[in-house]
Amino acid sequence: MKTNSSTLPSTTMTRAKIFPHLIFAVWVAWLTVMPLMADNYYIRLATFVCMYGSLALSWNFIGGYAGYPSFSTAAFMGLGSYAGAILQKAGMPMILAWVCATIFVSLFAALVGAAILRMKGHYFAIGSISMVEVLRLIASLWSDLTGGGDGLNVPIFQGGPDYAARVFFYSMLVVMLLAWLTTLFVDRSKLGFGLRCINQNEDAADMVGVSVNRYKTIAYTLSAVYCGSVGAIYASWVSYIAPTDSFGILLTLKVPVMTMLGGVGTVYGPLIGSALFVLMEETIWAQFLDYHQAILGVVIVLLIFFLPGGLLKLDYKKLFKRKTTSHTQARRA
Amino acid sequence: MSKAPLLKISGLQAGYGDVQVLWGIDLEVPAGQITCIVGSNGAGKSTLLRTISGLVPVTAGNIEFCGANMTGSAPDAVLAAGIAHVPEGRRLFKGMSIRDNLLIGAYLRQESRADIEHDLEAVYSMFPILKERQQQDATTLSGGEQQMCAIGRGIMSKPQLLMIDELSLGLAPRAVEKLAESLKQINRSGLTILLVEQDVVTAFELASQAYVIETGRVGISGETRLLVEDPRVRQAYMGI
Amino acid sequence: MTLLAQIIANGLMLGALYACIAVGFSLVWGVLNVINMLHGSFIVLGGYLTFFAWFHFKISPFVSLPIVCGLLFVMGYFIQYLAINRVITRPVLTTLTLTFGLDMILYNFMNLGFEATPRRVSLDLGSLTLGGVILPVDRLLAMLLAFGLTGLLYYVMRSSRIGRAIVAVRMDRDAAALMGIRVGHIYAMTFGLAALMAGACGTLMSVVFPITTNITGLLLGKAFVICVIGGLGTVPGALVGGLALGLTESIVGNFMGAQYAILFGFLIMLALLITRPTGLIGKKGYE
Amino acid sequence: MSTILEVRDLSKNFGGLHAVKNVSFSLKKGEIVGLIGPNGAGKTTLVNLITGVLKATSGNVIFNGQDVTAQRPFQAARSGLARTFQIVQPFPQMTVLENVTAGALFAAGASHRRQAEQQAMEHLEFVGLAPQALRPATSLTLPSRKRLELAKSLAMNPKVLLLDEVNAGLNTSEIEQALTLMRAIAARGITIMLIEHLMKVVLSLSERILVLHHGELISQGDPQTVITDPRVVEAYLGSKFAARQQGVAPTAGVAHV
Repeated sequence: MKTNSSTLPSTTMTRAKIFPHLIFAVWVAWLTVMPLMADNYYIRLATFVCMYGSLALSWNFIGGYAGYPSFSTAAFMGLGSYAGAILQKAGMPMILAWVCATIFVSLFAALVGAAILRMKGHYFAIGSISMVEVLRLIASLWSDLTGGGDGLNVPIFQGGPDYAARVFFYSMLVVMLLAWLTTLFVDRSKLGFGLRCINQNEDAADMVGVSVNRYKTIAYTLSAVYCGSVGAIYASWVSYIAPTDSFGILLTLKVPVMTMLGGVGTVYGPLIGSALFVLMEETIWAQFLDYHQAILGVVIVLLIFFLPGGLLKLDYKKLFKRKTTSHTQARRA
Repeated sequence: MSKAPLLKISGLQAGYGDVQVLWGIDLEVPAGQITCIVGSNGAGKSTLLRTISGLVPVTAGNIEFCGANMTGSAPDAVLAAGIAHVPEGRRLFKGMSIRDNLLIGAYLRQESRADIEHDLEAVYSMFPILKERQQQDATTLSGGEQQMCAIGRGIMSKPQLLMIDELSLGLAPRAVEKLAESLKQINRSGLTILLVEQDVVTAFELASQAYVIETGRVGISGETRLLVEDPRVRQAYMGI
Repeated sequence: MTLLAQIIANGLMLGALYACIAVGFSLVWGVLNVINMLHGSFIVLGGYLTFFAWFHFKISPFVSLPIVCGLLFVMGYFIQYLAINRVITRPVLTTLTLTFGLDMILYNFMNLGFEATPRRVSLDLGSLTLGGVILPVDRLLAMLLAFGLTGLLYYVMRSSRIGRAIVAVRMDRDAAALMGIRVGHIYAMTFGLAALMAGACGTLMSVVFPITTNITGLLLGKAFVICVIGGLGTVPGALVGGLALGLTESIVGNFMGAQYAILFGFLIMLALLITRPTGLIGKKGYE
Repeated sequence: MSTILEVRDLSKNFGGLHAVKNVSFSLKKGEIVGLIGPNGAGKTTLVNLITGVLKATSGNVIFNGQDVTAQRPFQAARSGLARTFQIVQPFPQMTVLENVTAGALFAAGASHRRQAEQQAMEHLEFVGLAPQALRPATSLTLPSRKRLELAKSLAMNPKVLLLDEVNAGLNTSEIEQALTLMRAIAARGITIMLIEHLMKVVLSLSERILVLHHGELISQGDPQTVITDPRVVEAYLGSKFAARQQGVAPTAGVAHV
């Protein structure tokens, strides 16, 4: 899990540091303006881009910075959906329901985190995948609360399809920006540094004074916060949720893959990876309906073989200097 | 060294990824003798053995064994050609008994069960402790006993050349003395030995010929009885 | 009283199949350190091949068993040799994602080739009753074969040359290479053996349950639970874990319903993961 | 001098195997004590027990007047009990400076990263690694990696420093440099326990020596009495070393074994 470029955060923001933020600002500006001119298809696509952007940024806290490959994304998102839907059915106004759902999921992650983070490596992966299954089973069994197997209807958002599309788009955009801000803060803070130490050598981090369990639980909780809000917003957006698709294994595996495509443990890797992945999936789906899953599988396999570090951490310098390396070594001998 | 050397290395370069460790090693191991390689840790001693046995890829130069070119061969081809490698830190197989650890040394050998059992008895006679505790898990042995088992495992493949990486690391002086005796006995029975050793006193007492490796290249080399008097060696490596 | 005996009998018959489900997965996890997301699809593929051999060519499942085993072994060998070996030393996120990608490909083609309608080999072999306990013959045969196959694998692992080589590679890759063991080949053999066991399990299951591509996730979940309960990378571990889960699901399923049974299995696993992540008899050592 | 660290019959067994058996000793402020014993005698286990990496089966550890037996490693680190690793454990993808900054930031509790980096640079100068500050930690040779470990533990401004085989693998001239460095550290009032199986280092630096064998403390005292103690000679040193001892005064250059 490579550390990102800013090793010594010099006080003056050198040109290389500002450049990525500039591009991101331009991109966000374009996104905010886009709904005024685009039709609902593109707004829907942009909503998904922001949604997966938030999920990927969230996963990055635990999977990228701390190096614990969590597969709980679907659990947090599904929990957010159900919490939001149930609260809204009980009459709570939509935005308030979203906020409460986010808080509930965050508390859940903080509690579960302490237990699940005792596991390491493969056991942690299995533990977090199984949590998705457990929640799916509970959702389908506890029918009087969750409507069981036949799912739950969420009160339809008043105001017509166009207005609704825009409201849900801007909500997802806001969540993505919050997740981005949190990532910026963590990346520069003592927490971020400590998580990177844990990622590279947990025992050495413990010996150097990092309070390992507390930091890991914080990262795990952070990875749940925005998944909860995304889940709640998604439930109101599609207005019908059911256990099998709220707690799907496919989502919980796709989000880490998106982050890997962009660059794990970086600020902009998750955003680039998720945007590319969503756009690619959309085009594949449109062209090859029968084979879209196989093609996606091939893409994942190729990503693993040829782009392990992700786009952002591809060492472009090394790529271009490939020809000269043997030359320099010979000279140095 | 009139006869052709058993092992001949010329201009060998190797490393891990883009970190190069060996910068051109030239070395010859005469048949029937004990040759030792000394030098501080991180100089490339272990990397040299791992490159000969095929664990580390060769980037330049070549390796000749009994006249045949071995450069870049896979570990199983190197072992089949007759070079056994007792790795640094012994690395016996946990969860396997001492007996199974020794038997897996003969993994490549096609001979009959009887021949292999015969060789096993030979190892047991050299290291009786191994016979007493042969059913125990190999990793419950003490440091010195583990080294005996690792050497035994190397011999079980009936090599022509036995390479041993760090005989004395982490062992009490008493254990090192006993192991040195056994190695002399093994060498007298006709097995050529290439010993990588960080403790120069032990190495020079055992070997007839020595190479001093510094940062990936051979510095001083020659017969040990001459090198013992060489002021450069005494000061840098023997602290006398 | 016979109700309890019936539940236990069902539990054992189910447990034997579960052991078969888990033993291949446990081997790949224990020896290769890889979480194999393809495992569920291998089982279903074995089931489909058996069904179509029986349906179209009237080949009895017990005849097609060795054929399925051979096919799955070759398939497993090359998937490992050509694909997974390239990233075998990478962390769990990379290898798990790779097998997930491969599974998406296999799953897609199975869906297209076989459609998802459930299919089952129905050999009306009737059933025996032993002291009030009804034992359908097909389930009984499936159980016996499952135990037989698991026992055969245990024997191969413990006393054959390949078995010792697999254990050596598992304990120390480099040291095994120095013994002349071709590590890449042994990894491929291990993955092939695991695919073989999965295929065989698919054959046996097709006689007992309807086979459909929708249950690949369910089978994978079972393999997780059994491996954690019984302990990683050991054949006895898979056996104990499989029987434990089979009995639990049979008892809980009988009184509270199938979904509660599955939930119960996961909850036991999570509890164990937190307290004893190496499982009931998870020894760090042999086979 | 008041005692800074006291160990009272500390024991640890791993299922029947007694790795450490009722070990008791104490360290005075500013003292340099050597802990020797063959590999597998339990030296590293003892260090792991004192620093909380392993939970003791029985007995306790009193540090600075507090019972820290059940402390986790990061609490021990923050209270001033630092150790180096026998197998060097840098943060692989971080630079030399970041590795040392980690110590200053977390254990020594520097308020923010800039301040921690200043302190880290001072420690790097002290051990002579300042020129490689921005190089990746993995690019260092073994001797400089050992100095990195030293710098990292100094950055944690420790009261007691447990140096676990920090000289293993160094040749004689490299050990010479390490000795001068350790004398300089001791001069700053830091109590040092030197865990070694290289006699030369232990003899020329320690005021007191503890000998561990099969998890038990078989001898304790000043260097001269310890290396002539028959039990130590029989269990650990081997007759050849003892013979060489008689001929040569201990403080002169002794061929390390």
